[in-house]
Amino acid sequence: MTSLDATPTAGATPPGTKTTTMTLGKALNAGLRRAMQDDDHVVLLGEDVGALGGVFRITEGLQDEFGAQRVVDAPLAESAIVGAAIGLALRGYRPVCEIQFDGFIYPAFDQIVSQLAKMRARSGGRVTLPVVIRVPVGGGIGAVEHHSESNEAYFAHTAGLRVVSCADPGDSYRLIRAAIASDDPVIFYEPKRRYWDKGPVDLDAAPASLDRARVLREGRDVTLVAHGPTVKTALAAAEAATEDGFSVGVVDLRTISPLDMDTLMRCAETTGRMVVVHEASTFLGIGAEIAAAITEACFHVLEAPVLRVGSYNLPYPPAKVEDDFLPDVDRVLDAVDRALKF
Amino acid sequence: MTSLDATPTAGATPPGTKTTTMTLGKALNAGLRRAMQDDDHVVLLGEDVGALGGVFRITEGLQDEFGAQRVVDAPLAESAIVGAAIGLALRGYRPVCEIQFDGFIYPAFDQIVSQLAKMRARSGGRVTLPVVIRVPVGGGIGAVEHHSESNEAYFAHTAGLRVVSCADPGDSYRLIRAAIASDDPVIFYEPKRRYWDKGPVDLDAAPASLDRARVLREGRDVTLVAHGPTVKTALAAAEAATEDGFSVGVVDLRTISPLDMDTLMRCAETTGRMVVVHEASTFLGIGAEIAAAITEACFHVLEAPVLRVGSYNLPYPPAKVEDDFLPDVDRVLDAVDRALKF
Amino acid sequence: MSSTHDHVANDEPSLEVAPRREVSPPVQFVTPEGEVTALGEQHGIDLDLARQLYRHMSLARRLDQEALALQRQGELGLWLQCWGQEAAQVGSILALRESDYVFPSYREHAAALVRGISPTELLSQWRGATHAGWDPTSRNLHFYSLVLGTQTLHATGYAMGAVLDGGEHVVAAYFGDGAASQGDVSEAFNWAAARDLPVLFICQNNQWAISTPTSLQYRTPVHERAAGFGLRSFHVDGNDALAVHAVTAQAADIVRRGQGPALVEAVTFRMAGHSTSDDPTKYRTAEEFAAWEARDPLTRLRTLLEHRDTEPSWFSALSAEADELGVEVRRACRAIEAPKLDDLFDHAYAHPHSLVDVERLTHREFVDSLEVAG
Amino acid sequence: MSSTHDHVANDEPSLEVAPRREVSPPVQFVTPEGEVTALGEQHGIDLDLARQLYRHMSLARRLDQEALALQRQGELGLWLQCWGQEAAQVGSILALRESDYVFPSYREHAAALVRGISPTELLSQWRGATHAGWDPTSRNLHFYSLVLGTQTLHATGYAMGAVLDGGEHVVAAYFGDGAASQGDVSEAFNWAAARDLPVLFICQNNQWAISTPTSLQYRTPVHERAAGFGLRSFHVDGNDALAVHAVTAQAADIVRRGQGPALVEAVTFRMAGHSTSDDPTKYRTAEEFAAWEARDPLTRLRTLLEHRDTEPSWFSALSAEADELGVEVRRACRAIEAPKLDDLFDHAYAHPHSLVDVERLTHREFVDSLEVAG
Ligand SMILES: Cc1ncc(C[n+]2csc(CCOP(=O)(O)OP(=O)(O)O)c2C)c(N)n1
Ligand SMILES: Cc1ncc(C[n+]2csc(CCOP(=O)(O)OP(=O)(O)O)c2C)c(N)n1
Ligand SMILES: [Mg+2]
Ligand SMILES: [Mg+2]
Repeated sequence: MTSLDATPTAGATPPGTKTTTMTLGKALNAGLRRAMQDDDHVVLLGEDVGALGGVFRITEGLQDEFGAQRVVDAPLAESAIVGAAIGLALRGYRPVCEIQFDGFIYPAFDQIVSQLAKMRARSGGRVTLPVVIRVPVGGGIGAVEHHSESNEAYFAHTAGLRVVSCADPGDSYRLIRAAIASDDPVIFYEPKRRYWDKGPVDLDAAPASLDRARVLREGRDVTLVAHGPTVKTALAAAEAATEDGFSVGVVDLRTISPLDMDTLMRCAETTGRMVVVHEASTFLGIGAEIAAAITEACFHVLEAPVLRVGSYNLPYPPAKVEDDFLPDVDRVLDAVDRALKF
Repeated sequence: MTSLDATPTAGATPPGTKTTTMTLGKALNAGLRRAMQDDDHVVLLGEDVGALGGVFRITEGLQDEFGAQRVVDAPLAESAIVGAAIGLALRGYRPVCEIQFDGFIYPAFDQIVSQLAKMRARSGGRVTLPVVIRVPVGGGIGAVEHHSESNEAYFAHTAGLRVVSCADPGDSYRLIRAAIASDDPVIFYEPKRRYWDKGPVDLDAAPASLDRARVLREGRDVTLVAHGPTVKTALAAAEAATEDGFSVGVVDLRTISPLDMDTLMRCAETTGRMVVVHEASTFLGIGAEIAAAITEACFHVLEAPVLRVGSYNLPYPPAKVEDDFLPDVDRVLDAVDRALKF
Repeated sequence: MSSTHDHVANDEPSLEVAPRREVSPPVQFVTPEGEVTALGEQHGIDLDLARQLYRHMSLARRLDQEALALQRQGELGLWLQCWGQEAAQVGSILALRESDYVFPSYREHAAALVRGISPTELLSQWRGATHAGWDPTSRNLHFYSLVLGTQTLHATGYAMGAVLDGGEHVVAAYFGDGAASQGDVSEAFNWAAARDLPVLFICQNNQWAISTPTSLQYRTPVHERAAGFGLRSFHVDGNDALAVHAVTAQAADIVRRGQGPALVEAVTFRMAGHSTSDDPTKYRTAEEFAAWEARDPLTRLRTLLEHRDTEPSWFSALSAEADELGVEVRRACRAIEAPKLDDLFDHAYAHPHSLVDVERLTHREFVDSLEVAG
Repeated sequence: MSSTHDHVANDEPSLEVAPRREVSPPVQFVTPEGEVTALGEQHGIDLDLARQLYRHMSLARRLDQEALALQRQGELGLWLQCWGQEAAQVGSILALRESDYVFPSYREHAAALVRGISPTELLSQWRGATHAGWDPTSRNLHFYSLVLGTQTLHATGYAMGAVLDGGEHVVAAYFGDGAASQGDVSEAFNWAAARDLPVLFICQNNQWAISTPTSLQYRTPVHERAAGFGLRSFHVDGNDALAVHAVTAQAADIVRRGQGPALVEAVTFRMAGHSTSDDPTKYRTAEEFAAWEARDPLTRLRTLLEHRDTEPSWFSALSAEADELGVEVRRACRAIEAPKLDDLFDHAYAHPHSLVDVERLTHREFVDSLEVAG
């Protein structure tokens, strides 16, 4: 058992020689290409990942480069995609599946939860399943039903999986490569409304750690904890809070299972106040676990309960009202206020 | 929108005229029979629910009484069972599905989460799906893999469902009837290792409330919160704690979604210390939500963090070690001690 | 394992189950050129029916074009065109009784129009105002199912209920060539066949599932697969409205008489991209498009009707009707209002739910606080 | 809808795809009475092979009986007997190469024995000591899959990998008549057929899925369904070891030569209850049992061998070998030790996982605290 962390610090991507600016989507594409070049046992499979390059074009050009045997347009069946990936992994491959949208992962739930997550433990550690399941996740793009869900809590509650959520281009490039390098199965969430966000990407950067959060901003008064699409929201809220004279820190979780409790505890101890922000509904969302665990670990230093900002306990609403449904800067600031008032 | 609660108090089953002693399994059987007699739109479907009466005999005798059209031996396909139940409900029936074991509900996950849970909201409240999914749940019977899981957190995190967990014969009889009477879809958990436990059942009792917890035991020092199979464990632990001079209360959640926050808050305020006990792994188990929500609601009265006793973040182990894996009286007492020491 | 037989012996008699005879060609009554086939003549051509079909198809195409334009103008978030599939949809749904409950997938706009779904009801989902635009019981048409294949199992259960109720029934489920790969669809075939349920499966095989051609989706056509499960199986030229109607009528008749489920595979083509977000030039050729354009379902029926003495005035009246529909579609679309999140708290559960009640309140208070602040 | 055709017209020509001809009878080489059939004669009877099959089948039956006894004594938590299915299992797996990777379901004890799985490896799962008793790569036999049908997709993916690696392959997947109803199995059929993958599906149709008879499970036999997906399809008397062997060999040969996937449906019977927890008298008759007892796969082969001059001494030597196995099974079973929960913390993840690390520690500390206390 070796740690996957090849980087000395878990902070923001250090600038390298090959740093270029690209969108998050392109960074993922570059990360996939790089992984496929480095290891010819990496194969991609999913609906429309070939000639089309996926509905978000994340696999664009890869079938041209690596052929239809390594970039496989699957029949339209998610259970089959994950089940076949398990078989490929048993044969020594490192499959990377694409689930077209968050809401279409459920037909594969049995293969993920009963098979992918548990097969290693079942085998007494003899069988290794290096499978990555990429999932464009979350709302905010005005989509129809089933195209805007945040379901990371289901998989985080499932022992045997790792759950990763990327937030910006540079880190996405490092995280996708780490996920593919991992010998554990990884559910890899891509924040679909951030696909077109641009940022620096160091193509020489080593794969990221799969168990370290990033402190994107130190704070003294309140710590905001976010992942994936809400990292940007949290940063904006922290910025806004500065104008009101508060020092608000931001942590990007990056990995939801496991949680980087060391970093979270350190922040909770510094600020005594913490607000978790995610798009999933708060009830049993990852914020519940963070609140419970941080409260247990830091009971005596907390000045306020760990608060949660998520969506409501309703199925994802029609696009016209999603802005009211999703956590936004105002709702985060409201929680910051409440935390400060305790 | 009317409340389902036909009972004035949500406490323990009040003694009635027709109180008899029976096992939890038989009480469920009686509840199903009663519901089928009262409403001929109640139909049962599942694997082996007919002549065999289900692998736990919960539906024993019902096919004889109501015929093979109302007690349907389904083809071996869980997605189809739930999908067909949705169709039956659309046609005006009140289907009650049996999933043979907890670990076999996942093939139906998509139908449950994308369809059953969301169809009412999708329709703008026009469509009603009174579907019950009965699930024998949890470990402790020395079973093989997939036969001992506790997966209530997945469904509790899913808006649109109600999640119910029964603990003793009398209450199970009342809860299953309430679940069938509910116009909302209900995931109904039956604690399989308690199927053979005996207790009083009042066959005249009204259906239970689907949003009230039961305070089984008042306490002054610590409140134990449990549901389903761990209610008995919690009661035993409370009893043992008495010997050490502590007054420990026990709450049976009964409904996991929604949680009866009023009762939980009242108990937290009384004792200032709370321990949640469930068989699911603690990480993102229902205890996380209770801890987070109670801490937020009762921050200033808590003398200790809400502690959680569950199983570990591992797939359910082979039967020979399940006793070490599941929360037992010793682990609950250990948590009570820790809570008291804060 | 020296004692085992050399099992690669090539002189050995085949022990295989005799493979099925060649694939049967789709039923066709009218050629792409508008000529009536021998089978069509044998069956007889009902010109009243042909006009009825043509009218619905024309109106559907107009609606489809208007919706596309509205999406391009930003009035709709998304649109999935039914262009090219009008015959498959109109022909099949008109062959059912209005009392037959139908589960569509998400592209059945032409079928929906036949069932009387209004432009407002149809477009509100694609404008992002609702997830389901109409009351399914009012027209015996369920709302769209977006998770592929799930509705086939709903149809199976609905048919179980219909059998319990007694009487004669057809419960229909539409799905595509891609959706057919989902396990749910096979489970539905199997259950319906095992219990002789009155389900009519209607597969519009439009050759593509987004960018995935049927050649990558399966080895045998869907009607072959269905036959393997024991369904009564039909294969029809999906761009020939009269043939689709006749075939569906015959299949529905079998189903209605309790002889078990049936499947109609209608061979057609998705002329547009998958949706307004799609770019079909990435994966298919102009030649393929052109070949199917030559098989257009409207042109073929128009030619037939013109040859068989339908007056030009009939066509121009229809054209005017379509223009009216176009006006109404544009008006209706723009008039669709966004719902309030506040109201949605009432729709998720039938009975009060304490968490939802708390969140409704929290949301209201938060909105109010913003109004006070801002 | 007055203008529509009266579609119930009974004089109308059928537009249906011609239904498949009658179900083909299963291939049989040796009758239940031990006589060789014409097809058997044509194929030729290999007595060395017959003895090899008989030996494996006898040993498997002995193991099965011992395991049943051990369960009744409380030494095993559960046992699912393979009694009655020995020919289906031994005949099929012996027709594969040892290099062919095999995905069993959970009742393939006879097949596992052929692949050299030891009694310890086989029983430890049912004693509750492990979830998977053996290293799958050492014998190219995956461990058991308990979630029905899931392994058929693993086989499909494994076959994709085999194709990528190049060379000739057969990847086999066993499953039952009940499991065949799961969507996963249909998805596996479809994918394997669509991409010509070298998968050999082996369905042991033992007539029952716990208490559910095949008559409630499906309308057409599984080999018909598979043919509908485009698989090469075989139907064999599953209690006739020689026929199963020949049919599997021929199917495997097709698969190995890259002609796409195939399916063998072996018709057999689950003589015991579903498991040691089951009571089959609740749902099936003594007559049914008796009818299948008369078709016992061992008796039939023994009669054949006796008729064809196999010495009594050969049978008594085998009997002694079975007795030895019985002794070993009992010894091995009792010697299987329970694992420590402590060790299981190392098996769930390949890389360190901070939560698991913390919980490992918590668990140790808790156990230590109990020891100190008690
Ligand atoms: C379970 C599921 N997986 C993926 C999708 C995304 N998706 C929407 S439509 C589509 C293609 C469907 O093709 P087909 O069934 O042939 O219908 P068509 O679009 O051609 O009408 C896909 C992959 C989905 N809606 N549901
Ligand atoms: C997905 C799933 N659902 C239910 C079960 C419970 N179960 C175990 S075996 C069985 C019957 C299987 O029948 P069949 O496939 O015919 O195999 P057989 O037992 O006859 O060998 C059932 C329902 C399961 N293991 N997996
Ligand atoms: Mg299509
Ligand atoms: Mg069987």
